[in-house]
Amino acid sequence: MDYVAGIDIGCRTTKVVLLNESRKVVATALVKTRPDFPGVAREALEKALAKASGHLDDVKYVATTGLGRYNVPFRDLQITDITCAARGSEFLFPNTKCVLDVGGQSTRAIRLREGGKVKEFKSNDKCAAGSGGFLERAAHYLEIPIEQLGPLSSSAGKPTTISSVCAVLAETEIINHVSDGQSVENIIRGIHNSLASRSKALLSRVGLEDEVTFVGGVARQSGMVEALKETIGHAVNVNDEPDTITALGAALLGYQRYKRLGGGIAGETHKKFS
Amino acid sequence: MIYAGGVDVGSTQTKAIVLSEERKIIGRALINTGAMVSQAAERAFREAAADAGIAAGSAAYVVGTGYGRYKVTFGNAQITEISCHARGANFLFPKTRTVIDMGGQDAKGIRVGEDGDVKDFVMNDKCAAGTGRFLSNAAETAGLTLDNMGPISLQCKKPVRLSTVCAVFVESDIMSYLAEGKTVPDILGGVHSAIAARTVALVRRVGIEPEITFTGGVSRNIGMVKALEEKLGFPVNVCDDSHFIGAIGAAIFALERALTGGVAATSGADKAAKK
Amino acid sequence: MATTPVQEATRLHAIFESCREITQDVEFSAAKQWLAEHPGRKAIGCFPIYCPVELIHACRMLPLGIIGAGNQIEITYADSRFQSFVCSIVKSTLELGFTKRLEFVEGMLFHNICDPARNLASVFIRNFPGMFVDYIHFPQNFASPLGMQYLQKEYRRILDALQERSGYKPTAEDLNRSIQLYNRIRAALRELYRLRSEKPHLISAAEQFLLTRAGTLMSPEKNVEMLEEVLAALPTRATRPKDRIRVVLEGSFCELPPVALIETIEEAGCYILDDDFLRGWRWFTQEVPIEANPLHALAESYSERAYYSGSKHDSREVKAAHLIKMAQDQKADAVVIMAAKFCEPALFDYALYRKALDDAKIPHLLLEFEEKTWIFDRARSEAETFVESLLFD
Amino acid sequence: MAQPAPKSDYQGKLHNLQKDMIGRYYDSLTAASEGRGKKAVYMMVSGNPVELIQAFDMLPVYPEVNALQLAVKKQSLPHILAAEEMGYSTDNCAYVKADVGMYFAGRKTPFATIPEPDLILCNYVGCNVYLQWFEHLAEFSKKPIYNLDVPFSRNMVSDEPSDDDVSYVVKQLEELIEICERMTGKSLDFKKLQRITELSGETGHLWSEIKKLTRERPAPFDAYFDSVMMMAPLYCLRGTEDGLWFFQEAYKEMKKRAEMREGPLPEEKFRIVIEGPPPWPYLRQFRDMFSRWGAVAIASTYSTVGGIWEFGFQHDPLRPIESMAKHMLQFNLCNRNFLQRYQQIKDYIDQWGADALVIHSVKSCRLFSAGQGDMREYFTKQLGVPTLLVESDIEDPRYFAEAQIRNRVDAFFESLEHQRMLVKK
Ligand SMILES: Nc1ncnc2c1ncn2[C@@H]1O[C@H](COP(=O)(O)OP(=O)(O)O)[C@@H](O)[C@H]1O
Ligand SMILES: Nc1ncnc2c1ncn2[C@@H]1O[C@H](COP(=O)(O)OP(=O)(O)O)[C@@H](O)[C@H]1O
Ligand code: SF4
Ligand code: SF4
Ligand code: SF4
Repeated sequence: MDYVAGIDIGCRTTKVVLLNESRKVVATALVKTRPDFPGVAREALEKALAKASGHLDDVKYVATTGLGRYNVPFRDLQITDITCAARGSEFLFPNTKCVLDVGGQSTRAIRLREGGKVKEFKSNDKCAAGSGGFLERAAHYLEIPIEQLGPLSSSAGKPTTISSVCAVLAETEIINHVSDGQSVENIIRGIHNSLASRSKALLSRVGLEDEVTFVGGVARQSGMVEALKETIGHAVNVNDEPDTITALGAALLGYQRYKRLGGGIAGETHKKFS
Repeated sequence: MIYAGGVDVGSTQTKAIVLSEERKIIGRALINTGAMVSQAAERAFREAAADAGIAAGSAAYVVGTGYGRYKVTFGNAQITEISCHARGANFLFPKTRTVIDMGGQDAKGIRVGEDGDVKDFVMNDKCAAGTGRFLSNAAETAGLTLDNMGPISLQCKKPVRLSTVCAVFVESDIMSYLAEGKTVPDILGGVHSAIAARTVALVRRVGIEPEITFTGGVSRNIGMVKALEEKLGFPVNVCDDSHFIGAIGAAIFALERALTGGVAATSGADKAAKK
Repeated sequence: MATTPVQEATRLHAIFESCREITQDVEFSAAKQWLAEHPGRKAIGCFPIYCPVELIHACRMLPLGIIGAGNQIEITYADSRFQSFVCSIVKSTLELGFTKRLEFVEGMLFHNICDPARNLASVFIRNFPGMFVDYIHFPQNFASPLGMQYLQKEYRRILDALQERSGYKPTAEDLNRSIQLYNRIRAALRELYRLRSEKPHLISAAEQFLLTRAGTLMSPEKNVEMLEEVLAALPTRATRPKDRIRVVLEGSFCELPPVALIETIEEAGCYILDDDFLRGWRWFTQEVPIEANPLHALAESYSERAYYSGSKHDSREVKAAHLIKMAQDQKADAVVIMAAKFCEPALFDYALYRKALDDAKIPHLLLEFEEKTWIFDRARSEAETFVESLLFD
Repeated sequence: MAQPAPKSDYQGKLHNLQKDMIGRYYDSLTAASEGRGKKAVYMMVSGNPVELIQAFDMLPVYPEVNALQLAVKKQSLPHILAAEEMGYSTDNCAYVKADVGMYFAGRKTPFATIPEPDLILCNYVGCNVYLQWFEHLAEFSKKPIYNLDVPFSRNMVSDEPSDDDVSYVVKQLEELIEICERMTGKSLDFKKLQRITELSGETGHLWSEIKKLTRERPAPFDAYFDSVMMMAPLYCLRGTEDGLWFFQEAYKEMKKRAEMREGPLPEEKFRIVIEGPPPWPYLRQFRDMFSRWGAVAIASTYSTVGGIWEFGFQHDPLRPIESMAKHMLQFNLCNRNFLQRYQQIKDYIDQWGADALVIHSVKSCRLFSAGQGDMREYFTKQLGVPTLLVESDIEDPRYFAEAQIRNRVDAFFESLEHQRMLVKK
């Protein structure tokens, strides 16, 4: 069996999507990113291969994306995560007009042209206030596991307002709310609302249009998805593994390249693994 | 015997001090502020009283300061941390003319008069870049603790240049440097020197005049002490009690108030007391 | 002259590298050396965008482009005077002053390009009392001849002030000689741009930027020689064309992007066919005519023969018209707007450009930069994404 | 120690009068927008030839005043966001963004419908953003624009403009007269212009007398927060009988308060000079921060953006055009350089008797703010005047961090109080 792999090395997690000869997703994998990018990319790839009962030799083409896209020696192609997120979203939700990608350390809004191509994009600048890292810290502070953020937020009654513009200073605000007796649910929803309104502002700057596909790890949080829907007043596309969509996009673009090249480079790729 | 207390409720840590009538520090406490600000203030003060061997209730006057000063419900007055740091620095180092305070979430520069009065001050704004929080996040990412990050940074040979001063994004910056094979001391050296440069630039606004006293939690970090001294070109005063300076200042205000009774030593405390 | 291609390549490389050195030298050694070789002569710093260098030169002084300090110095004093929301060039220029790096210049000329630059002139006067500081009011009324007439008088005022500082009173011939010299420099630069837009593999935008920038830091006599040498050597330079998209770049008329950032954009897959880097130093689209009244020639050229600039408010034409024309002339695939962070003139322009480019169906990318940055990950991935969006199908 | 904020708004007769008059002014805007009014001339507040516009019976429209009204009424943010969606940067002046957003939202506001311009008159006094702003409006509305170029006050020795400067502006005003004549089909009635200039002169004189009243202790009104109320009539109604009447009433009332030793606060503890425009979206909160400490502004630079009269300038009916030119060149805050502004503040501190300087630094307006760190340096270090600098914005509510600003204000007055105690001891 021949595979094409898309590897997304994000600052928080590294994601792999494996496609087979007929462009079907056969496995995905997710591992925590370590400073050793080549190692982590390989580990994630092997993890996905294990699920597909495949072998490294079967991987004919590797496309990388994300922060560490240049740091993988066995790659055949590197593409930016914006291009990949767009392509992956369009593949899953063909009517996507806008993509919102909220990852560990950044938020990006992308406006698509036809064919899943990027028309315009904006990302938040050097400030963590609108990113998943903020949520991780909040979870840590409130002493709840990150997986619980979504469900708790979904069950909030009266969301609290978070006004601080800084992810770090917002913590103080959160603490104050806790000591004022606000419920954890309401606070988390408050955070989600504040993230959602920042996201909306970013989306508006590229031109907010239906349909919006929400990708990245933060899209795993149901409360965040609801908050986003409420704020932008549109339906929002999400799937079960929103954080792998960018890797999927990389795999798709890699597949396209691989087909164009007629599969003739397989041998070389193979050598790169050793 | 008259006792007075000062409680500095910081965003990160709460510090409490008990002073005796003859202006001796007889009790200290340091705890994490956490979510329950009032409780933290009370607990810190109780611990300090216990450390002093007195009953918490026997303090004649207590002043609250720090961002959570309004939560020191058992206190007699509140004074901003700026006044308290100036006064505390003047108490420990009477020749202090400039105070550099680096706490968990902000940095300040204060120009101090001969009597420990505030002549001028500046603080950073709306962003936790370049604060204690930045440093503790950096320490965590590099796999270190607050206690050893300072000493390790001193082994730096060729400091890296950070691309960000965001307290959250610094993590990925450090990760990238580690991935590039930079050494931990060089990275930490870069972290400290970036923060020192920022802080010095901030404090320059009030004018830097020796002696300079470094206060706040970050003053416990020897790496930052050295980095500041290098950027300033002056030595800075630090001692074991530097972290407590805000609380000490508050306690001195409290003691003055307690000793002078009706006559105001500091009107801030005075008026509040009448409320 | 029989030079082999290899020798020529080495020579070009050496020129570019020496330019890089001059550009990054915050001690201004090249200018200081000139002053040492010309005892009694003085240097005048020119803050962007446009400065009438001919006037300075005719007074036998050296005009110098004092355009911030790039990413070469750490800003530790200037931050206390200008807030966080002010662009880097204002701060790093002031920092140069505070760190005593401008003590060797006789004075500085500023003018009305934007509000921070306006206030910077006053801050210079207060903080550096020994320095000659003047502020040129470039008129903003071009609908009537009054503006140009006023500028001529303003040039007279500046010239009087300059000649007092230099001790040399230039004649009309002196002024015309200076105009001729700078005409030659600008003609060489225009020719380089033309060549680059025709064969972008011959010289990169970054290389050309280095040439132009270094030229602002050396004597014009030396500069013209250097440019003409490069011009002669370029056509036979052995470089291969690459598969890149063709873009024109606008928005960086004042604060200078770091060279590495320009290189990053090129490496991401762009040929930059035309740009507005150092616009003020290349100000005229044609030669300044030689006339009996050189001040009139200069003033008229400012108003009638200048390139577009965000600091010159010529309400006779729609803002984006020049940009669309530039993109069309160059048969560009796209436009990159590279604006300095916090730069109001550039950022305001972008708001109008965006709509006009959309209407003209020209793909565009906005990149914000700060001259003080030295890590370009974000800009790189934005530029790459942009290139990918045009390449992948 | 800070007291709970006393009710400090001065709500006298004047207040109602102001509301009335400005209400009528806005009605005239709405009328013009519906095609049943005068021709609308967009202008900038600072250093403008409103007398000339009044002489042609045209209607002055001030985008700045509209933008600030939007902010006061907490309506600015949606417009700012809309403009940012168009491509304006978060770092652009938010006055412009609010105005552009409002323009594309049909120019409807809670206080008036703003007419389309018939003429965009960019009186360029020092602020480079003006040029951009009006250029954009001209492009959006496709209406004629005239850049009236006013040379910046750049002579560092004196603030007196050169003869060339004056004649350049006068000649442009003459061009403007031709434009207005063409637009209205009427030729300039010089007698009328003289009468209007006379009204302006008297209005300006009264305004300057009112401002001098704050030299009294206590100051009868707050020269920052209460001056704001009197500024709208000064801009929108200057050169009219109504406008003059308003200032006559205002002078009487303030004079009486001064004689009765009535101030805006129960006790005037600190006399401050405030530099920088106010945070319009949070004016109330901002004022309370100072009222709590008994701090009263006895002078402000912001109240001189529309003109500086308190140092002796007065429009001259015998030479209306020249005196307009003078006003535009020399007697408004925007066209003066930073060092002249330092001098102005210093004069306030010395002649009005202030204890401290408060700088409100706003992100939007770099004309005002870029370099205020140097101002702070000058006043604290060179002159030894206690100076507080706080940052927020004039228009964009996102930049107002109440807790932080309050902390700073508290610490500042705490230290002033403390120093007073030391002196008394
Ligand atoms: N299981 C989960 N439940 C909720 N949130 C999650 C989960 N996993 C990740 N996240 C959120 O997603 C973020 C990481 O997103 P991701 O797209 O993987 O980032 P990156 O690509 O930058 O590494 C985390 O910061 C966290 O907030
Ligand atoms: N032992 C230590 N070594 C180095 N740094 C420390 C140490 N203890 C505390 N800190 C630093 O001090 C900060 C807290 O400082 P503090 O002045 O108490 O802040 P705040 O008043 O805002 O709570 C922490 O964020 C941490 O970075
Ligand atoms: S505001 Fe907070 S989150 Fe944003 S850059 Fe500063 S420290 Fe980081
Ligand atoms: S970069 Fe822009 S804002 Fe800065 S000085 Fe130049 S024109 Fe002014
Ligand atoms: S920068 Fe200031 S003066 Fe200029 S338009 Fe904006 S608010 Fe007005």
